[in-house]
Amino acid sequence: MKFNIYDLTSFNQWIDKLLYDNLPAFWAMIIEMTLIGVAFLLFYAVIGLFLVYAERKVCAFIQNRVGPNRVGPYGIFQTIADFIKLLMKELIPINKADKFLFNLAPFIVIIASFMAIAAIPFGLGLHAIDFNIGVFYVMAVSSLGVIGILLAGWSSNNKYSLIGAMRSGAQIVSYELSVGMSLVTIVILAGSMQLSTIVEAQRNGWFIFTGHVPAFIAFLVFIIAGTAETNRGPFDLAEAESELTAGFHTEYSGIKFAFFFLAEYMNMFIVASIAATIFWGGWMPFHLGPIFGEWTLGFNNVMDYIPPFFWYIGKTMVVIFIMMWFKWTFPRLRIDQLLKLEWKYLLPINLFNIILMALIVLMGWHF
Amino acid sequence: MEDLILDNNTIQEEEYIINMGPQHPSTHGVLRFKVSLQGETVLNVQPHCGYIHRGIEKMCEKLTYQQIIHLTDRMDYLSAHINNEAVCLLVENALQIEVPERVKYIRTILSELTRLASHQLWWCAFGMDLGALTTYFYGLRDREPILDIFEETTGARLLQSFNTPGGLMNDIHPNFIKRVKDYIVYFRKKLPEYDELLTGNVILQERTNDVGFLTLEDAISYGVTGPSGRASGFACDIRKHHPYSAYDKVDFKEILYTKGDTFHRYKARVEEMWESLKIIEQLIDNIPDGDYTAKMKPIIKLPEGEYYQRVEAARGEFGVYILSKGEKYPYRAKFRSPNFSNLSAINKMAAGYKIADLVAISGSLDLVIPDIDR
Amino acid sequence: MNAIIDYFKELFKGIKTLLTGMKVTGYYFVHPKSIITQQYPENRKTLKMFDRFKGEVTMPHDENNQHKCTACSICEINCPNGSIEVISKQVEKADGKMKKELDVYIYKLSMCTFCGLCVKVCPQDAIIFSQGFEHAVFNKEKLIKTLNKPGSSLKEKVKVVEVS
Amino acid sequence: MNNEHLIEKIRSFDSTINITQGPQYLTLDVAPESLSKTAFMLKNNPDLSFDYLFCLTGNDLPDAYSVVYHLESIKHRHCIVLTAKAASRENPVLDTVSNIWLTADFHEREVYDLIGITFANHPDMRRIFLDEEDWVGYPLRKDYTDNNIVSR
Repeated sequence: MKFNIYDLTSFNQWIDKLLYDNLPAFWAMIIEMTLIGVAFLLFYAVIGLFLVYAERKVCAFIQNRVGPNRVGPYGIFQTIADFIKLLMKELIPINKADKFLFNLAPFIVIIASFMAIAAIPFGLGLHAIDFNIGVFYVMAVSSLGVIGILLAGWSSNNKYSLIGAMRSGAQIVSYELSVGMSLVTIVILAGSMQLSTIVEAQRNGWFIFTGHVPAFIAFLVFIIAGTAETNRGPFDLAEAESELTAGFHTEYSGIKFAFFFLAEYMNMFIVASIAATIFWGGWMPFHLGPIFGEWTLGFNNVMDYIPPFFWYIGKTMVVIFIMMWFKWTFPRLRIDQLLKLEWKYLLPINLFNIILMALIVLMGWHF
Repeated sequence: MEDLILDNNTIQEEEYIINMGPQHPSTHGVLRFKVSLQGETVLNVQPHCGYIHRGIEKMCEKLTYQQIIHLTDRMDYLSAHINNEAVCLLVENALQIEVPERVKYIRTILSELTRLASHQLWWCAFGMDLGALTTYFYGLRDREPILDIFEETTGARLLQSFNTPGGLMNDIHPNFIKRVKDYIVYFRKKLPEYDELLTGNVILQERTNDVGFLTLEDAISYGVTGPSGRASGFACDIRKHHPYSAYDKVDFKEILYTKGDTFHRYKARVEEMWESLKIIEQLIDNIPDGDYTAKMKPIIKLPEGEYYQRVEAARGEFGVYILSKGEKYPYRAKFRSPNFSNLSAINKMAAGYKIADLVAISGSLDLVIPDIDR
Repeated sequence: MNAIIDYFKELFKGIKTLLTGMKVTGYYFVHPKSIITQQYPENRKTLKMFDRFKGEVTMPHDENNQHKCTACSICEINCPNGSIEVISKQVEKADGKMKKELDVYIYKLSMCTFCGLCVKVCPQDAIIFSQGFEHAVFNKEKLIKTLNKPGSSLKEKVKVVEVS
Repeated sequence: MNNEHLIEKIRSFDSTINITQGPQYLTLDVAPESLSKTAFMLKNNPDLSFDYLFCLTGNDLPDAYSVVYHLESIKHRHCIVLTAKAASRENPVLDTVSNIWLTADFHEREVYDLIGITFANHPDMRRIFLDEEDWVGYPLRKDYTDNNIVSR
């Protein structure tokens, strides 16, 4: 393998070796886990705060407004102020709620998103767990959040919440199919479910280019279904503030509400990360394949000077921006139309697309 | 509030009753719908109004005719100028005062600007009801110049009280004509954007087409007027059929559809914006010179009798009924507010559709709650 | 076959309408110049209300601390909300005649609906609307204002209108 | 159809009806017992077809409580005013017209709420604005008093 200046693998191995050499294996493992956990927590918080800010700014510009501009320069500390406010807010106890499940629900939602983020490769050597079933794991874990939403809706003992939770359940069960299928399309092309292998396979061109037509269709389907899975507009039926006031989190306040809020943004980040990783090569810089000729070598080298982490973040942000763009443009769908979109359009197209991709891989028609 | 306590005997086993409102984002104010649901399907909607009943009709019995006008502002605050006009026209007709032509023209232009501003705000709010949050800001952005025009001429942005019996409070501002002309040019460019963003959108089409039907017979019988009624084919435009002010001098189309679903109520309003622009364009260059008010006595006493005046407010027919005993206060004043009648048809429209459709239907009726409660 | 063609036609038509909508929002996203927000507290110095804006009722005083109000209380009669209260006093003039003069002119801003009738009917043009719009106060009592300044007097050569 | 024809037509159905020409509209005074019948006739007669009830007002007149119905025909574009006085002042009752014009449902509830005229056979005779349980009296009656009423 070619030497890469931004490869953090050796750094990680050095820390690993240092710990295991000097400490008993058990404690070394504990410290390692703690370190990774703290790093993820920090990353989680920073990304969460940033995404809230970004969403507010993006929607403000779309809507001819300035957006947050009071707290700090350009309002960059606005979300921190909001977060402090949410921390200090009273947690309103609901008399007739199922107390245990009511308190448990936000944690389930946030843990689900936390677990999913662990398997995502952020850069060369920045990869907490590299499963051989990485894609499968991320899909499975990220859909666990719906349990939290259902619990929240049910245990709030509020009619709006229950309707919202039920909608969310129907929605996620249906759209999980499309998310899975569209990823399977790429798994066929990549021949592996391991995320690191998938990224590595895109060294000579991202899958969205090498897989051309079926990969592009799969990408579109994934973006639509992924937006639906994160309960974001135009698929925000579970919250649907003009119909159900706030849907499943009507009764939540303070930090518990913040958990739902943060989890929603993190789910968006996870979906965008998967889209960037699977279709756009994750941290892999933009490379041109050898079919374009010898000169691409120089171009690829130039691209390599941009650190992989920035590639990854940049791609993810582009996907996130597209999702925000959706939300701030479209009206909300109705529940039957939501299901119609899935079962009448996305799923048949997806199934056809898998066959097409299989055919292309079989015949070697991809780049 | 006995209806908050649910009586188990009267409720069907499968029914699920939720209260939409009085504090709910889609009721646009303090209105409460008691909705019986079966799953997501609406079985029955019962509107409960009166949360902001202020007794305006009772207050009017102790106010002079000049003073009544500022209360009519506070009913349908989005068509404040038109409501003012109704009272003024009633007093003028009762006293048989001929107001100057200039006043008629200015009143008509201001009425149409009010209608435009009202329909713009409706467009924003309708988009919000359906979850397209961006429409709100585009609509308000385009409404702002109209409010500026109002502010410059009348001194207030929303509750203008610019009409007085016999004329206007003040002459139009010297900038008025130029500003209105500029605005028409500006808005003619922006209005197609509304269609691009929302009207053509496949999601909106799916959400509103074939939803919330109101037949012509029902529209007439329920007295659903304004764009909501005209979407069902109810030719109820007072401007056309009982012209007042300068409406007999302008050429405009009464937007009529026959289908009567939510989308056509939407479409009727958007098309009415174009018609309003047309009316203003015809009048703005031809405002005759003259006085801004007719000679009026300081104390107005209507001759004994019953008077009724109908005008076309932004949401439908607005009527003022005054029973005078020859004093300076009316003996009885009644306001026929368009929203009150429009609201009564909501059960007919929403029953059998989804709860999300109820939001779309009540949005398409463009309810203004103070107008219902009065 | 037609069904399949219709299926795709519907699909692409739908996608096209969605893209049309996204074009509009995208246009505004990349044109920050179209932002119309007014930065309110910062633009206080340049923010000018229209001349006719009905901010609050004020009584203009000239440089000699003189106003034009003759305490005829026509405004008080015309106010629909009772937000004006004119208290007059009898003053003995130099020539020995008793004359009605304004003592206190109370204006309750909290009750005012800005209908403009008081300003319109005033025969002396003694009260006008000022353009101030920042009415927020911490105490409701502060909204009850006395419009004539302390020690002010009636401007001379103003014909007094007597109202019985 | 002009007013003479209207009068003729209405007279041909009920010669006892009292028709006066008001400042704007023809006014029909109907006895409370024949209100329902007359209203039905006005709506369903093809020559009259008063299908649009655009205003329904309750009045507290010095001698009686009355209800004023403003009617328009969409087909013929003529208007008419129907008035009916409740017989008793203590317990004013009139027949409902909500089965003839559906909009009367809400308007009659409003009249019941504010003036206190009960409409017989109305499907849902409850107060519409004020609180059903603890509001005493009918505010638009001239003799209504309330501690909250302030006079200027």
